[in-house]
Amino acid sequence: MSDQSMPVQNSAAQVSTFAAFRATLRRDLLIALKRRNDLLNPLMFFLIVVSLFPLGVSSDPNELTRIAAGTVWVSALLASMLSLDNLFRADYEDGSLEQLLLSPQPLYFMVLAKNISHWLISGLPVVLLSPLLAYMMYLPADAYWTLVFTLLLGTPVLSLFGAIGVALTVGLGSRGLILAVIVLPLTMPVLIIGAKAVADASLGLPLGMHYALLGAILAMSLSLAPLASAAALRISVN
Amino acid sequence: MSDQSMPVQNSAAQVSTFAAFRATLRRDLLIALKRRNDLLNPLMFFLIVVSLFPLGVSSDPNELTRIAAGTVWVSALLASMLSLDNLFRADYEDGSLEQLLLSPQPLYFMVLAKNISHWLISGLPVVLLSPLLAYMMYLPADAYWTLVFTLLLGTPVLSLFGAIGVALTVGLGSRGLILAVIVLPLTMPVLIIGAKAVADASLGLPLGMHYALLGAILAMSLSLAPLASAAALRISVN
Amino acid sequence: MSLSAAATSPDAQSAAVQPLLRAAALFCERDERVLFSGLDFSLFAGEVMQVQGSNGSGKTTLLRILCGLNSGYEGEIFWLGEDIDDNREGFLASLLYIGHRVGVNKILTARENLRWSSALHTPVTDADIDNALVRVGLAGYADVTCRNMSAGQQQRVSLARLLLSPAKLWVLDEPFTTLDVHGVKVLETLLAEHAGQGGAVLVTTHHKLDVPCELRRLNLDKQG
Amino acid sequence: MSLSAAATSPDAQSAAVQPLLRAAALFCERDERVLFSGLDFSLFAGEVMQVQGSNGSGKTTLLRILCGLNSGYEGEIFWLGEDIDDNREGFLASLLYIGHRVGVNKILTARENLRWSSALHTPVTDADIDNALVRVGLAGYADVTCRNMSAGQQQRVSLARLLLSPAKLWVLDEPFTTLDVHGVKVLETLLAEHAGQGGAVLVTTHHKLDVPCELRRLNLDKQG
Amino acid sequence: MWLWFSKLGSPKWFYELSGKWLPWLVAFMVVTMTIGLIWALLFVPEDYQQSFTNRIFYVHVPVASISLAVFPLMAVAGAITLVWKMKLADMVAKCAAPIGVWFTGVALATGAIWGEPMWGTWWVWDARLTSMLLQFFLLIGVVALRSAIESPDAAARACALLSIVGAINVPIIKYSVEWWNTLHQPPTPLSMDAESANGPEIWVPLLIMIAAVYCFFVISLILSTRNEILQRERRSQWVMDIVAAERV
Ligand code: HEM
Ligand SMILES: Nc1ncnc2c1ncn2[C@@H]1O[C@H](COP(=O)(O)OP(=O)(O)OP(=O)(O)O)[C@@H](O)[C@H]1O
Ligand SMILES: Nc1ncnc2c1ncn2[C@@H]1O[C@H](COP(=O)(O)OP(=O)(O)OP(=O)(O)O)[C@@H](O)[C@H]1O
Ligand SMILES: [Mg+2]
Ligand SMILES: [Mg+2]
Repeated sequence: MSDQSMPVQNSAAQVSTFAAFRATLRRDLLIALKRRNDLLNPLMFFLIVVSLFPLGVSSDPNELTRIAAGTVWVSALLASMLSLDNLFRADYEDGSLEQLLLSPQPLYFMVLAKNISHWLISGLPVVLLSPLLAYMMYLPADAYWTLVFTLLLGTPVLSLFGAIGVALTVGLGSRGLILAVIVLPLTMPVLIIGAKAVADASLGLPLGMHYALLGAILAMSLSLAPLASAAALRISVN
Repeated sequence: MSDQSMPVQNSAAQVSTFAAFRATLRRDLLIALKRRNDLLNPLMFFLIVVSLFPLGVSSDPNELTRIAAGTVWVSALLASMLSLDNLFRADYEDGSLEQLLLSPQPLYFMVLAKNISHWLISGLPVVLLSPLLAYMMYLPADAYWTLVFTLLLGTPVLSLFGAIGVALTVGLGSRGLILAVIVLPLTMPVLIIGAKAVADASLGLPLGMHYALLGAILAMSLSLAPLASAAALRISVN
Repeated sequence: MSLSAAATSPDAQSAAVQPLLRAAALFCERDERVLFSGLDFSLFAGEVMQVQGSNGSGKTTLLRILCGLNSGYEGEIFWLGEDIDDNREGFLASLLYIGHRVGVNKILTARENLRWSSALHTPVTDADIDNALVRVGLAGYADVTCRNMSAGQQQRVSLARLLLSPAKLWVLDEPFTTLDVHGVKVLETLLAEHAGQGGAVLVTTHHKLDVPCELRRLNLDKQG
Repeated sequence: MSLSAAATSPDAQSAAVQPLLRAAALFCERDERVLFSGLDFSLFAGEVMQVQGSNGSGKTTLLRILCGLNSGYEGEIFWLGEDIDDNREGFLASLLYIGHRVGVNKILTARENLRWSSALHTPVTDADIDNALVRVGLAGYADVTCRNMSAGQQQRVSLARLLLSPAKLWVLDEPFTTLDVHGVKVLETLLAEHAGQGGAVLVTTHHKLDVPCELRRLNLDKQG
Repeated sequence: MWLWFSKLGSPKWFYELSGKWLPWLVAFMVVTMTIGLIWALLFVPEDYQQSFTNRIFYVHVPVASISLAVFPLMAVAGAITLVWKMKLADMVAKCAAPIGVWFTGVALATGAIWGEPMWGTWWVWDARLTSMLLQFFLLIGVVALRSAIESPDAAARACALLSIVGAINVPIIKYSVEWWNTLHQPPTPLSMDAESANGPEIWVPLLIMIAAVYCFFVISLILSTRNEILQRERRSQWVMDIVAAERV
């Protein structure tokens, strides 16, 4: 089953694999562009969730400084999670997913293309907005870059892992939540490392270890997660 | 358009309105029961999101005590929010919503039935579980009952307001997030009052005012929000 | 107005008989394309009216307008001589609509689906539901989850509603899709029976309707 | 086995000609109901085969099994004599499947949809797409969002894929639904053309197929 | 080798073999459980600080150590399901998941009960506790996924996949949580120190209890797998024979 998900050998097919990869990437970005909400919403959600904390917890700057790294990371995670539902669901419902599965191209690359476009739409904007929120949460200025870099390394992992969960549940009636139950535990390590790195940065501690870990997790999930998603999609469409 | 949403006059119709109300309530509960996940998932999501904070922010009991009220409330809000998607979407997609709109019964009661079942599935379990999480977050014991009561008053408001957002966006392609953007701001006041009440309770301050406010908001949204949802549904189905 | 001529009006109905449904000077445009304008027609008790037209001619739009699901139109619609906006509840109580999306929840069983959709109009007993399912060829499927049914079987579940409803006016949008030959027969018989009992049917379909009763045609292609 | 007899095997094909697609001893059960067992058939180049059967007889299931979308079966399927699991990529490169859910994204325009679905198989130019859309009767609709099309128009968008694909084997599940009379004609012509060019078609439909070429029938009702 | 493997995969073979083993396993469990409990409850010297509650140690540690074994077990079974499509492996995986939920739940509960006298609180966000909690969530996720997918075949493969992904992740979670918390909090009382400080009169009964609880786990897994086999194979001849024989 899963062996066609592996990269192909002959070069003729490879050229066309790239074309298919690009077409899929472009299509998904186009869909997002057309529903501008998709572009705006992860951002807005991120903003709103972060701002729930000053409202719900405390507006004391010292307090906020202490919880800043954690809340920004938690909110980024939740924002990624919420936008995951768009990843395969619509394609499943209108039958495009079957077309994708019946493409002679290796599914690995197709899933990767969808993952990348999902990250560009939901992850990247969050990363770019994070310094503003960090400022609003009184994060020490030293930690800004660390926040951005860890999010840059971490949010793709959230998309990649999330895709497995979506792929497993795409055929089911109930949405969203079963996903959260599966995906949140999987993404916990990234959250821990990321938030820890930011916290350490505010204290001026060395960060090499954190980056190395995040990088390793990213590399691993880039190569393995789309395979798992591809296998999961084949199961779900059954 | 919206005048049929008002309660009807003649008693014959009223009997049957109640029957339709009960049938709708029972149907929605049945659907949730059949997908057991719907019952379990808001709970699990609530649990997991709350436990993200010790992981992301800090595991220090003193720190956690300070943010306990806020995080439990924010998580309850997010858990309600995530399960909202189930409220009208499936009915829209399979055409049941049109059937609901074409029922001679006042739409107000039908929407109310759906709201109540949504709350029973997603809100009530969260309320019941909240003391456990409060314990895990080291909330002072004095505040437990306040937490439960404020959630009991507040979570129905989240369902009721949320329903408006879902009803407005049910015909749109993109899910989840636009909802969050519309609904979260609406529910902000509830969050602020609820979290404040719990925080005050831990300090031993009087709470009458908070309860009165929450009760007023609940009463208002019970009578008005379903009307707004009903009107929004008519627009969306168009 | 060209329409009332086009529809082969049966002479049996004198002008004195009141039509169940009457549309006057309906006009609708979508995406800057006029679908129909000045559309007049009447539907009398005992009639089956087939709305015809090529793809995109506006059949679905017309049916949804008549049911009040679509408000992007101009003109007037009367039910028993009354504007439908004036007595919406009365109109809805006499209406049964099945659209492209048939309103069958996939998680529920056939019985549970029918129990709910009937409760919105009239209460029915379980025996009624069983009988209706047998009529539409789903004997033994009452307690099967609809997700596990084939496309045609799901369609049949929705058609069982026709048997459970006391509504006078049936509005059916392509109810024959995915039905097999035998299913088509059953549905055609149902339509004729309903008309025979003084009901009226407004139906769209691209196949050649073969009902053993009065059949009128409304062709939207001549419009626009 | 009863099946190979039921399908009116054309004498033109001698045993020496290799079938494009061959199924051997297929067995499938769902929900404890055996849909078919010991199903054998061969599909040769130049043939259109209509899979028949009443609602729920297993047509959709069979087509999905043949395409590899459904793995809940026993038996073997060969493409050009090779087991399809052994050379899946080769098989998929020659396959075009359009199911109940046609694979048309509602947010994209017709052109954008076709551009993507073609890119999964072969690159096509915009002119190709325009021509295809004209053939299926959607001239001028290339840049209309599919959400704003009628049911039949959306179906036509998916059928335009037939014209853009070099695939030898077409597997179509009820492609005639919601098509108007003219659309049905166009599609029937397309099927015949494809068969004439050495392709093969496996199609389910409940309407009486009237293709100007070889037509074989596979009836699932006799099974089980 | 292959023959042996396919024989092992046959539900019928497993059913018969496990039927022979079961009485022995049950007998062994009863004996060890009785000895272990009596020894632990009556003869282990009272600890200076823990009083009577330290007896829960003899339930907590065996149960907790089994909970850690559940995920690897499910992952291996899942891999076999995916690669060799062996039905028996899936049945074992399916039955192991809810049992795993129970064991993890009991480990959490006994730990919490023990934590109260020891640490003065039922719960701390300690590394081991937290990773255990996350594993608990993941297990519930697997069970939920199984119940959500109707087709048994698809459910089998989906759960197999999730178990494998989860099994890769459980050590990562454990590692990251440990590394996260040791910088915040002093090392927790969860160590072997307490044990080595005490003599064999503490750990011999513990070993006996571990054996007994392992046995209990295996027995419940076998019983529920046998049940599952009968369910799934209910229309095969040998199951009908068994049912007929039991009716008589
Ligand atoms: C909810 C709370 C707790 C959880 C989830 C938990 C979980 C665990 C786990 C997973 C193990 C590993 C078993 C193995 O490696 O085989 C373990 C062992 C152990 N636990 Fe707990 N535990 C909890 C509370 C406690 C408390 C309060 C104490 C006593 C102070 C305690 C004392 C021990 C000891 C002494 C061991 C054996 C030492 C070892 O194998 O490393 N635990 N527990
Ligand atoms: N997802 C499913 N799970 C279990 N059983 C199913 C599922 N889908 C269909 N079935 C059953 O399999 C049988 C065949 O269904 P299938 O969709 O193949 O029929 P079909 O011949 O295509 O019918 P139709 O003409 O209505 O499209 C049906 O009896 C149905 O009850
Ligand atoms: N949601 C929409 N928004 C804008 N225009 C629409 C929308 N839906 C349909 N249209 C346009 O309205 C016209 C009529 O559509 P309608 O669905 O009523 O056609 P139809 O006669 O039912 O066709 P079919 O036989 O294909 O079902 C079409 O030309 C279509 O382009
Ligand atoms: Mg239509
Ligand atoms: Mg079918």
